[in-house]
Amino acid sequence: MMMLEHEGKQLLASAGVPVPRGKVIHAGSRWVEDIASGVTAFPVAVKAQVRSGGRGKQGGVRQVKVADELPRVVKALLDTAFGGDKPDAVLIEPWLGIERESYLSVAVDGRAEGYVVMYSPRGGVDIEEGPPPARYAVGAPWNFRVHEMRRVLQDIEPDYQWREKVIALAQRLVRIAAMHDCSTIEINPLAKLSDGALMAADAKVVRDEWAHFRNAEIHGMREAEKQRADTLLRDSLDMQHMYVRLDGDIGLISGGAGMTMAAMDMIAEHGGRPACFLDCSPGPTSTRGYRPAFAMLDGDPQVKVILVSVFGGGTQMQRVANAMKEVMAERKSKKPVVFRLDGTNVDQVPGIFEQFGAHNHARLEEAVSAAVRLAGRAA
Amino acid sequence: MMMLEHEGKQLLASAGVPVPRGKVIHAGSRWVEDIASGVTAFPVAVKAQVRSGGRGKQGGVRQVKVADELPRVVKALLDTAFGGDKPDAVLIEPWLGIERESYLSVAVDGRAEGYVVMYSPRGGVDIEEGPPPARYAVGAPWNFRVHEMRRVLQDIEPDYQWREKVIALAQRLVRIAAMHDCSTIEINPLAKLSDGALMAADAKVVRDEWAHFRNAEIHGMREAEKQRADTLLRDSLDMQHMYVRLDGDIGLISGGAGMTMAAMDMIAEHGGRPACFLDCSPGPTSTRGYRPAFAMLDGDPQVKVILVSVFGGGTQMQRVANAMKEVMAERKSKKPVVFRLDGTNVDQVPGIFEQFGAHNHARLEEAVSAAVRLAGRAA
Amino acid sequence: MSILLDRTNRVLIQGATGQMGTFFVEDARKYGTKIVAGVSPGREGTTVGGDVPVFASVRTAREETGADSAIVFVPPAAVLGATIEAIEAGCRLVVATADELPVLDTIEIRAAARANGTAFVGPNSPGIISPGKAKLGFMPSFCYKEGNVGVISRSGSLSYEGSKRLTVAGIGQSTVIGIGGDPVKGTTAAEALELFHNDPETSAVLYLGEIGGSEEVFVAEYASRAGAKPVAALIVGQTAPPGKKMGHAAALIGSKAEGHQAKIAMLREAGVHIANGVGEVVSATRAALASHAKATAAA
Amino acid sequence: MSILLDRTNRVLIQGATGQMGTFFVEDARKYGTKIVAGVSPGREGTTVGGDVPVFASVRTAREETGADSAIVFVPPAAVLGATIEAIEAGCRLVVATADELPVLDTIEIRAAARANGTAFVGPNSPGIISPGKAKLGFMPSFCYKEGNVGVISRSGSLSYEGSKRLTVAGIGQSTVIGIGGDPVKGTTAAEALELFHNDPETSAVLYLGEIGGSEEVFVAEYASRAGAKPVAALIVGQTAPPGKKMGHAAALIGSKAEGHQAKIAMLREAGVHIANGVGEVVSATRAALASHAKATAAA
Repeated sequence: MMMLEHEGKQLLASAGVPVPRGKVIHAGSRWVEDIASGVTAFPVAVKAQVRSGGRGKQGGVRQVKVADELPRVVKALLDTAFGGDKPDAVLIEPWLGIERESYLSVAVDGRAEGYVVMYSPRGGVDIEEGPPPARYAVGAPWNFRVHEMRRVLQDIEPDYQWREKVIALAQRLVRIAAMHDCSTIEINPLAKLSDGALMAADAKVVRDEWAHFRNAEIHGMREAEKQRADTLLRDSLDMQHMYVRLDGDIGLISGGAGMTMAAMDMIAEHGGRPACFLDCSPGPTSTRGYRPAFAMLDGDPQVKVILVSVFGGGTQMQRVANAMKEVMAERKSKKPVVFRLDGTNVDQVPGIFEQFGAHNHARLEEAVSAAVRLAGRAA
Repeated sequence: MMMLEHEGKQLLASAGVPVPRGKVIHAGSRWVEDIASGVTAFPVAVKAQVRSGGRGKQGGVRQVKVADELPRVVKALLDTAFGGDKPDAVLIEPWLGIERESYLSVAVDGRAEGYVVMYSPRGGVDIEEGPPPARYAVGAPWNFRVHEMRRVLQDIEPDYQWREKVIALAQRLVRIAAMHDCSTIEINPLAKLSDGALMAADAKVVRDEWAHFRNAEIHGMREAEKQRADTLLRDSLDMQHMYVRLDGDIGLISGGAGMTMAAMDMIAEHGGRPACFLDCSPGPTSTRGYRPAFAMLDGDPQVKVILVSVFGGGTQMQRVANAMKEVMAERKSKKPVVFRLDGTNVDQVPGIFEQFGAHNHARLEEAVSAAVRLAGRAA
Repeated sequence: MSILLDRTNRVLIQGATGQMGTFFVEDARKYGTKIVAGVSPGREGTTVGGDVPVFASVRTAREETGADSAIVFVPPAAVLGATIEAIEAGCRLVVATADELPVLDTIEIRAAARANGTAFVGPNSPGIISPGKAKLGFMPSFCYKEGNVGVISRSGSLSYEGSKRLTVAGIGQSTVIGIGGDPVKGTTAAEALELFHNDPETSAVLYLGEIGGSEEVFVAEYASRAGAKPVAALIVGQTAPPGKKMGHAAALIGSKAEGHQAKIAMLREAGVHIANGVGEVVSATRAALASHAKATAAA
Repeated sequence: MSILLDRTNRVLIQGATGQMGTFFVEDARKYGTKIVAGVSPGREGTTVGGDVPVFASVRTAREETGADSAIVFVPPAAVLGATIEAIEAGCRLVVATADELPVLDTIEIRAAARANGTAFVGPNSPGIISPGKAKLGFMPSFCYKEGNVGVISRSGSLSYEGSKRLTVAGIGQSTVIGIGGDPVKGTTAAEALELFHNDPETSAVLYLGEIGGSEEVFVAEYASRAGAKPVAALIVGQTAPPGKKMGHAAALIGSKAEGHQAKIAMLREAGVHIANGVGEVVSATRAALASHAKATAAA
């Protein structure tokens, strides 16, 4: 779960990382008075607080030189959509006198068996175009070694005073990541100010949602994420479903991330387009679990047909079949539903399906092909 | 540095430890309105927020059963001194239906080479009277083992469901201690509520002040501690001096904790009484460093004579002597000063002392004896 | 033969008395798995599945029953403690199927497993099965058949689907291992490949991967190695949009290299037999087996 | 002989180019300490103290100069990294004098030192001196004289005072080790006692302790042991109030057992020769030496 820039910076500051002293203006707050009272030194940077990347290239960061201009710019940014969403807030910071921009990040990495630190002497919005950053594979957080990272940076960062500051910061960031269950902390740019001091000019912090049981902030972020969703989706998220909206018309209710993607791919192969990635396997395999999934897809005008594709191990198929029977009985929508259940106790499925006149396709290909056909007919 | 109960509980809550939902009323706030608006369910516990122990036995926790009584009790507690100080605040919490009180703490311990967890099946205010708690020596925080602690508790805690909850909490507390640089987290009582749930009914959390560079909260606590001190002491604390007020009349300016205590003990042996423990060694050994120490003791009516006792290694004595010369020249107070400097470059001291007519005692016994004599004469 | 799991493993179950533990005891024993002990602190002295004794600690369970492998069914917050107990008590194989485990906990468990020479499979994985011998996980038994293809999968249900397709086509499996959908894994694809490489019964490997992460780099590295066994691979997520987490924490395209196209190109370059979609799993595996037969004939 | 430090130690200085490093190079060399290298990343290629070469890493310094012992003069936030570098590069002795070190960092350093078999002295300590041979710390050289009393001190300046008193009285020291004023120590009193126990040159030990903590439990345990060398002890803080931190993080009476009276009673019970105040350090040490002479004569 990605934190907004100002939230991430607050977390970093709490652990002693230098960040600019900023002021947050939330969308919908009485911002004009706030601005007038709070900002005295100019120029300032006004930064849209959004969860999607590429803000800088989309004009989401503006320089404001005089107080009079500030309200107009704040209003304009709060009214602009970035990556589909309007900002939750803007962050106003003193415009930094940056002498140099570097890049530093700490992230969870499978190859490193834990954390990896990445550093590039040149940061900024075009970081992806340049040579890949230097990589220090830390592994478990207590394995961070100042001297190992120094060896990694030896040849790529000639300014040794800066290098030492970067290493000390990397050590701090790895500690923060472990303490606060962050899977990524990216500082880009990491600014060298004119006095040589180091400052996190931007911050992208991603938290590990599964640490919600030991971190009240992460718990709160999960709740807030649900609150941001519309009612139908929220009910589905409450069932632990994993949902990603796509732009097709076949509503896919599936179990397991890999099988869901396999089904998506097969839909495309058959000339159809999935309306979503909706993995229901983490939640209850009962009526209670599937009800909100159907409610959401039934209520989505984009969805023309629903494909239920579940291949269960621990999930027992007679339970899923019984849940389907109940949901189908309750359901008002006339959208066609195609089933393909397989896995543990699948032999009990036909008997249950017979009771409500449903057909269980034996193979995924058949089910996908039927769904694509039905979607085409509905168009 | 000890946190107030409500601060400690907030820290614990942020890491997922169950604490009562409390309401804090700071001394000097418009508390009557606050109370009226915030507390609806009775009875409540009203708890004085103080840094000294033994609050419970001193009547610092009161039960209030009806809303009308609340303002009077809050006011009374805020006006009562505990261990010499009035509370900064009171904490109002729902009165818990406690089925059982246990004791759980995590603390830094030299013998354990790190952290130790202590648990007693019976907690509460009389914990020190009972048998010593069971001890699980964890060591480095990443060495906490659920199964090791289970073995420690096996014979002393027969309720296995409660035991498992306690172990999970201990694991959480060790993690919190390491994450947030706490040297002690003590939960007493650790309450078992009537529904079997576990709750931290009280919390004593001590932070490691030397982690101030990587923890903004600790940094803030240090600053707040200085702010609570009077101006003269604050200047001394700003020089990193370590000060403990005592009830005697010999103001002791010393270097090094062990030597300071040795001098205190020797003063007592000679029939005198030290006015303070004041270790100036961590700060600058310059005029700038010693000036506030003299200012404080000169300004303290309790102090009749000042004894300067420094035995320096890295601290070079000619520098200390020169600082003394300057401070003595500036000083307005007529309180007598007795010197005993020894250590690196002590051979240069007599020459410097000659310049302002001071005498450097060769042995601590002589200096102490002179100081005690002068204090007696001043009385 | 097979990897990590065969008829000799003596299995203990942590969290044996819960719903999942109870289901597993019955299902796995039916398959032939030797379940010798349960571990449930506080429930020691009882039994599960009729006659499997329950102990207070892994150490006692090992001492009393000779258990040498563990499967963990406890809530996410308790997985760290339970797996490390099994690892430090000297189990040679520890399987944790749990999802929703903080990645930091996986990092700690993996470090402990490494330090103790334990094979750790999981988390967020269906477990491991050596068809015809034993299973440590929830996979539906009827999907598998003993044979000579090693299967490695980042996804649970996809491994059932893939294995069933092989089985139906008459292609058996030596071992099917679910390495899990999290970014840090108890057993990586590289480690699983190495185990299959050294298993005489395995002739070829089927790798079921997905977009996101860098696990497939290992697969390509292995496949390019001289003397490597032939590898077939399916990478799902061709239609997944970049920057979105597709269920698994690791299934997120964070850079071009983590996308479907780049992975397929890299694997093809390394000589891996590519399945375009789950429908081609059998044909790609057949091709791998054929190339193994050719290599064996030539040798 | 002596413990941990003698004429053979080849010393490198981390943070060699700072003010403390520069002072130390001059002072310690004057005393006979073999300073062979400095380590200051970014300043490699320069020298300190005229001719001591500076390197970018401990590893290089060791390779180039055969350095085997390190003393660390870096700011508190950098101590963890610097000491662990020295430990993992294979130094046999690492001294960190720094105070204001978070206790968690000490815990980590101690764990690393243990894992690597390194002796770690500090933090919040004046260091270690083996009179007449070498010093690794800031103690004023004139206070010491070669001899057969091992001194262990929780406090820096108190160790200067105590040692000087011994020296003036004609009693020399084998080694004087400052174990530091923090609750967790690189070398504990127990470990220092063990080293002195095995040092043939040491006839008796003077322990300079204080109120707070449990270090003195070790001292009593050692003194009660059959065949232990005689121990004299001073515990300062008789007049310290309970519940207040007396400068050192560990000097805080948290329970009765940590008070002056309880410690003295425990030590006396164990047969330790007690000094009542710093003025009796010499007489208590004399008593310990006399009891050693008696024991030796009897043997």
